[in-house]
Amino acid sequence: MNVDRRTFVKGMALAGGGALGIMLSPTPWYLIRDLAFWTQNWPWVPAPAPGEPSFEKSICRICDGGCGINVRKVDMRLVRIDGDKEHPVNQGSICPMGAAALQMLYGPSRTKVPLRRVGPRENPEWRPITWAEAIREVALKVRQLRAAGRPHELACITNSAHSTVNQFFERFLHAVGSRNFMQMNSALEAHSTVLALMQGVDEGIAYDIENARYLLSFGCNLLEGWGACGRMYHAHANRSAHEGGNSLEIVQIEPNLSVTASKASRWIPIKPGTDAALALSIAHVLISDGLYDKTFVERHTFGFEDWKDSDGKRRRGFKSEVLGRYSPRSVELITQVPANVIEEVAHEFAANQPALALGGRCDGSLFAGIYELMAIHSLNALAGNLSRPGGIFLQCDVPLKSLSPVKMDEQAEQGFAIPRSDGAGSKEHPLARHLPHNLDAGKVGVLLIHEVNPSYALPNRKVARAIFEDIPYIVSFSSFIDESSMQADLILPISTPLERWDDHTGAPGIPYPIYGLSHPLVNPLYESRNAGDVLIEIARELGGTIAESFPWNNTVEALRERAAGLYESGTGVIHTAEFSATYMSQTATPTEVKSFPTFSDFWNALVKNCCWSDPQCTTDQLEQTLKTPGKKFEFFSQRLQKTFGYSNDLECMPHYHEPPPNPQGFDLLIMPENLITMADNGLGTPPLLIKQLSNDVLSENDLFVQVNPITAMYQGLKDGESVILESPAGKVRVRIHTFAGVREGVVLIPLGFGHTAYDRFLRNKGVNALEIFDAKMDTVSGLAVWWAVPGKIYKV
Amino acid sequence: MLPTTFEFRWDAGHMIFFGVFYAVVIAIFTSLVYVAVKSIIDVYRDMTARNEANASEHPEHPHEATNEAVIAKS
Amino acid sequence: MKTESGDQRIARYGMTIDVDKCTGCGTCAVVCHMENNVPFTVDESDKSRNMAWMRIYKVDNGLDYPHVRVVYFPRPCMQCDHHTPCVSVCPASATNYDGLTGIVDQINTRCIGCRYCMAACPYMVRCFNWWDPVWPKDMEKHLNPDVAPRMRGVVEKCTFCSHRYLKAKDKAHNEGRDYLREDEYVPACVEACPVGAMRFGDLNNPEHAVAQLIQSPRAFRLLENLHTEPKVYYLSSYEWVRKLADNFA
Amino acid sequence: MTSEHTTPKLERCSRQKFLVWLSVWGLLLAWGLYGAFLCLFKGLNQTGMNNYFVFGLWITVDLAIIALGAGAFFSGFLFYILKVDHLKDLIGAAVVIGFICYSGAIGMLTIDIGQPLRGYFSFWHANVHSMLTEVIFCITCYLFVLTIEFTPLILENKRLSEFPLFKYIGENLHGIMAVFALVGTFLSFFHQGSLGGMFGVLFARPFAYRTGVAIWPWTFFLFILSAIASGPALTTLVVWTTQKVTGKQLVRRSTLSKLAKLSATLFFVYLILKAADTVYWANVTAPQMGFAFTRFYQGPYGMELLFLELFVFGLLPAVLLLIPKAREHDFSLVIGCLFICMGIVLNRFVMTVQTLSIPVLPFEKFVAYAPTWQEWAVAAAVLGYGVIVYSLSYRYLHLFPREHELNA
Repeated sequence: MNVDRRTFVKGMALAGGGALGIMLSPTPWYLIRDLAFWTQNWPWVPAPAPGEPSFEKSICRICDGGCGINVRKVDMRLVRIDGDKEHPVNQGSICPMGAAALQMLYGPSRTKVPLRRVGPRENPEWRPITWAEAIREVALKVRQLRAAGRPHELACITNSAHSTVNQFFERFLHAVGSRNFMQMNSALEAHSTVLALMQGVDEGIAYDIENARYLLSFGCNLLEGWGACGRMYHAHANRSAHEGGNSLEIVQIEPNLSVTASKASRWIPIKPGTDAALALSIAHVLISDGLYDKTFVERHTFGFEDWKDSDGKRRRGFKSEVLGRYSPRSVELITQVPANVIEEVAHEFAANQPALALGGRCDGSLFAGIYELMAIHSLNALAGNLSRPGGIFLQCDVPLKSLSPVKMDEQAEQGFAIPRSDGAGSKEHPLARHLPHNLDAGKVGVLLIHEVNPSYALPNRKVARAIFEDIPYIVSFSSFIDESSMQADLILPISTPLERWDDHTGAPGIPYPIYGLSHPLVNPLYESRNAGDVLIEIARELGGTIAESFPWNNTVEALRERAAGLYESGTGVIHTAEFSATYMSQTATPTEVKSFPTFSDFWNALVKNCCWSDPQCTTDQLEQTLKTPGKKFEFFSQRLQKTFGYSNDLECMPHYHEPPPNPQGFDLLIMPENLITMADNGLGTPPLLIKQLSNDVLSENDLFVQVNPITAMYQGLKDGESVILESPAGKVRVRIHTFAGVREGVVLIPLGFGHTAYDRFLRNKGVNALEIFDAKMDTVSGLAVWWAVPGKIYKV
Repeated sequence: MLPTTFEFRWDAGHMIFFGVFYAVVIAIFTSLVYVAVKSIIDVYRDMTARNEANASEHPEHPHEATNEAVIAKS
Repeated sequence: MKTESGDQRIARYGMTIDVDKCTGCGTCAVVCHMENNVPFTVDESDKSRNMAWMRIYKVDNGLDYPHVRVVYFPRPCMQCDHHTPCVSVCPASATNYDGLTGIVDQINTRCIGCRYCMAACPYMVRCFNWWDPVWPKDMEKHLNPDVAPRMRGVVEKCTFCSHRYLKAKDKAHNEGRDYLREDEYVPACVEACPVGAMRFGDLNNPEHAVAQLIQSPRAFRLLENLHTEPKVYYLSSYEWVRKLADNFA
Repeated sequence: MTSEHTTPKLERCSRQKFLVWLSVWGLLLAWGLYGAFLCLFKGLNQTGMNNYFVFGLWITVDLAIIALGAGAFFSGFLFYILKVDHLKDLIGAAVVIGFICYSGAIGMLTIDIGQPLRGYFSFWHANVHSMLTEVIFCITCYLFVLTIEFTPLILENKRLSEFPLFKYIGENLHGIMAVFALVGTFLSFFHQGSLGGMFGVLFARPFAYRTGVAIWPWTFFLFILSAIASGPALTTLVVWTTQKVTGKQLVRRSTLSKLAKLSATLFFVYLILKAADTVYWANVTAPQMGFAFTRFYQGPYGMELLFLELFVFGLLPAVLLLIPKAREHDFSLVIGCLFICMGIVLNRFVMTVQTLSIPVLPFEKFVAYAPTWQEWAVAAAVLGYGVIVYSLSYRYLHLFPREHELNA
């Protein structure tokens, strides 16, 4: 090597200097620092924009509960929903579904523009059209029906809410000339039938749970969506809260250990479907031990003692019937509830007045038959708990101004004379008002579906299929791409409740009148519109008396017009709230309606605070709640006898009758399970709720049904195994999860899964349990009966 | 690593840990600097010697210190 | 916070959860995840990888029908006191114990994703971002601006909604107060619990409900034998529930 | 200082043959690099790890190879400080193996953390109370030291030593190698210990937690001891394998035997302490935390692992290699060393993965872990990388000073 000194020194200086220079320069340090900064601000991680925070009130419309909510806004973004502490229904409590409602509002399954279907229903393609086109198209279809002389073939299925928009739909059908306005059956509808039969009233039932001390719940999932969820939660929160005040005991009579059963003071496991026998046996103990309200029964009831009819014939009364047939010992054999337990419960029920007996399984909509609910309700009468604090009330009317009468032309009159296509009010179902699950699809030409999903949620699957196979033209008014929209011919994007004007009367089961009014908290996303506004436009397009029946420019005008009734009644209060811009802080004072100087002031306060209520107005007089011809509570329903002409006395009185035996080979009983985290009425479930599901409810896309470990053992099945669950109506593929809280022989299948529409977070997860429930129609009320179905289970 | 860093709190743990750490780092670096300096000096010395040898007109004669390299080559 | 005299009020924020009241409805978890921008994926049934600051465990007493009973344990971060398993192990000081509030916070932008803290935590409260968080396009609108969404590769966990503490503190400061009222700083879950099963407050302040509740014989904590000193207390009247919390030891 | 050794020409296989050999391992490396790329680009969802198994295959391999790489520091310590002369035969190989193990481990750690670009935060925002901080500081420094120890080996290469500067640097480094050996020993001692401490300090994980002295749990010391016991075992194995592959005698047979004896003796001592630790932990530590010892083994990783660790891969090889005759037989020597190495791998697996599989919270269940191909690929890449570096070192450097003499 020949390196001279100069070269060497140069080389060294260069290399050393260079290295040192780079190390001393900030370059490498800046580089690693900036790389780290970059990872902290990755452009693909969203950065929520800051903004001015504010709070606004609204009404939750996820279900019909009508809970009040506070919505936190950041500029025009809605970021959070809390319960409204001042709202009379929920007093701050809110269910997870309500808390996650923003995920539906902003979710990917929203309908965005009016869509017209091209191609067959099985394999639809959707073409965006303008609102003008859509409205013209609907008007054209209606016009064609009318031109063909078949205006009665226009039908509508809408949700069960008491709202002005629903009145608009009814009105629209009326003006066109059709009676076929159908609301999905609400959870407490069967109870109204019971009231009609035993108390002769048409109003909904109301329970004064806040003042009761003892709830005898026959399978009501009080904490899983029964009634207004927020209200039940609030009641649960206060069960033992008040020192010296009312503490509320809940006795849960249910075959399986539900959430309510596990939170109840006492869980009484019962053989499925025998609730009526147990209720009557409790009545037996109350009567035989003299624990019932003798004054009330003597003065205000009919058919308790044996009685003579107008022909002078001797008839057996409720007392003889119950004492004769429902002794705890004999009922023990039916219900498998020990006789001493029956006696204990009856004594507790009598001792802890005011006590309520509640019926209606799951969310209240499931029952074995009207007689079962009558048997349960007769306990309330024996306790004399009608129109008493802590007892049974009626839902009060909200003093809204009624809309002007519908104008009908000749065609409309002709159409309106033709009976309904769902059989409600007919000779077969004289007590029913809406029977969408009994719709004769062949008699419908144009169907409007509004905010419901019958394709998914109608308990009668044959009818559900027929509707979408046989009806030539279906319009879906929907905020979401649900199963029914996917099979419709025209999808009209409807604003969600947080983007629109809407109202809601009568929270379920609440004894005093409540009116909820909601206003848009944000401008409608996308091109969605208020269904009421769309109907007004369609009516205008149709012209004539139909347009005259809708004299308003938009829905708000009608709402305002109706609210004038509240102001004029001069009763009730509005909780006027002032928000401060931090969490929690909110002060509200009830302002009496009387104190508003003008209607305009009242209206502004109502819009801002969303709720009018009148806690003073309850049906606390017996004459308000007992409207049978004799002004008495009827253990023997004369209306039932009159309507159906029953010859057998038993058919007019609460009684238990043994269900028919299971078909050959079906040795299990499949029962539906309500999960508070899943919307089971066909609405979508937001992703954050699906996150809450345990992985023994849903694993990847497999739904789990629950069985007792002993059942699994007898069937030769292991926990987690894939099985076929079959009923006479169909079969589904599920996996099993063994849980000791399920009664032997019972398979518990959760509702709300198996969607084929909506977004990727919900679609194709599990199976729709309704596919295997073979809904029967209750002979008396016409309502769907599907509390259980015989089944079998075997390995795949 | 440096006391100037955000949220830095001195406690005994830091003193011990960083004391030992810096001791190690200093030990390593002083050794390296020593090696580097010594090597440069060695080379420099070689070159000086060779230049002197060149100056004394014995250009082909390899210097003692580079013996090994020559052996390795062979 | 400093008072005018210069001494510091040391709070130990804690929570009580009444297991007997909890119905496992999940509202706490939903609002927690809304409040803290916790992401979700298409398959949320993979509990080994999903993100949940608040997880609700359903537990039964192991007996047969009809003696079986169920309780629900909502599980936020236990906010272990003093001897905090996760804080001492983090090599990058990305999780810290705040001396003034007792809150164990997580600095997500400092986390290097080594997951040692997750190994240290016996309560499984920590989640690693295995994926980049993704919200469907419009769903980004409901994100809370008070909490920055995290990036993939970092660990996150419940912070007792410490951003709410900072807000409340600022507000109190503006009003010239050196203390917070009991209802001023409450995490989202406690605020939302529809059945009133959860309470929150300063365990050092005898006037706060939680400070009284933890004295109750119904009060217990999870895994007390480990001496992690959680500041989340549970309440139950059932002995099996209390024993279960310590693995029946 | 004058160099005592001369550098005779190395006899190596043909370039073609060598390239084929390299490309086989290169493929493995490439596969691993692809896996690593996926993990860095798409995130750690590519692995089989989850919120239960926050550590998986990689940490097991990391811990194991760091322990097995301890041959470098321990041989260095014995050779440079305690002047155990016969280790000169293979000190070079030990350093290369150590370098491979440590650089491989650090490479894997970089992929293992979720935010590699922020990795330096553990220096910048160091939490000195964390055992992991100690590990990171020490292994980074020690890798630096190993690089320094490796440098003179490289600079001895005849082409490189043509440059006088390189030659002198090599010589001078060699001259003060004792300093680096000492620093390396100190660093190694602490990070081997801290790796054990990492799990021993998890006081909320009853399976891993151990009591100890001051801030150091017993596992701190057990890890050091097991590392210095297994390091020589790996060195023995690698040298033996090199001899088999190249068909050459590279070190004296007695050196291998001595090394194996050293390994076995240390391993035996380790086992005694480990047994004592296990007994104390099972009867005192764990019960105090509310956990019956047997409960830990009711999951997918059962009591058989403990049996394997203590006996099959513990006592068996230790006793075997303590028998002089057995050490003389290649078969028993290799089996003994291999079992010791496997015992260490198993121990590191148990301390990491099994710890995480055991539910502590009463609501959780035992979980099992399965790595994805990406994890296997990255782990295999370390092997590929190691073989390549080692082969290159063997081909071009004087790893075995006695090679010429023994093959003359």
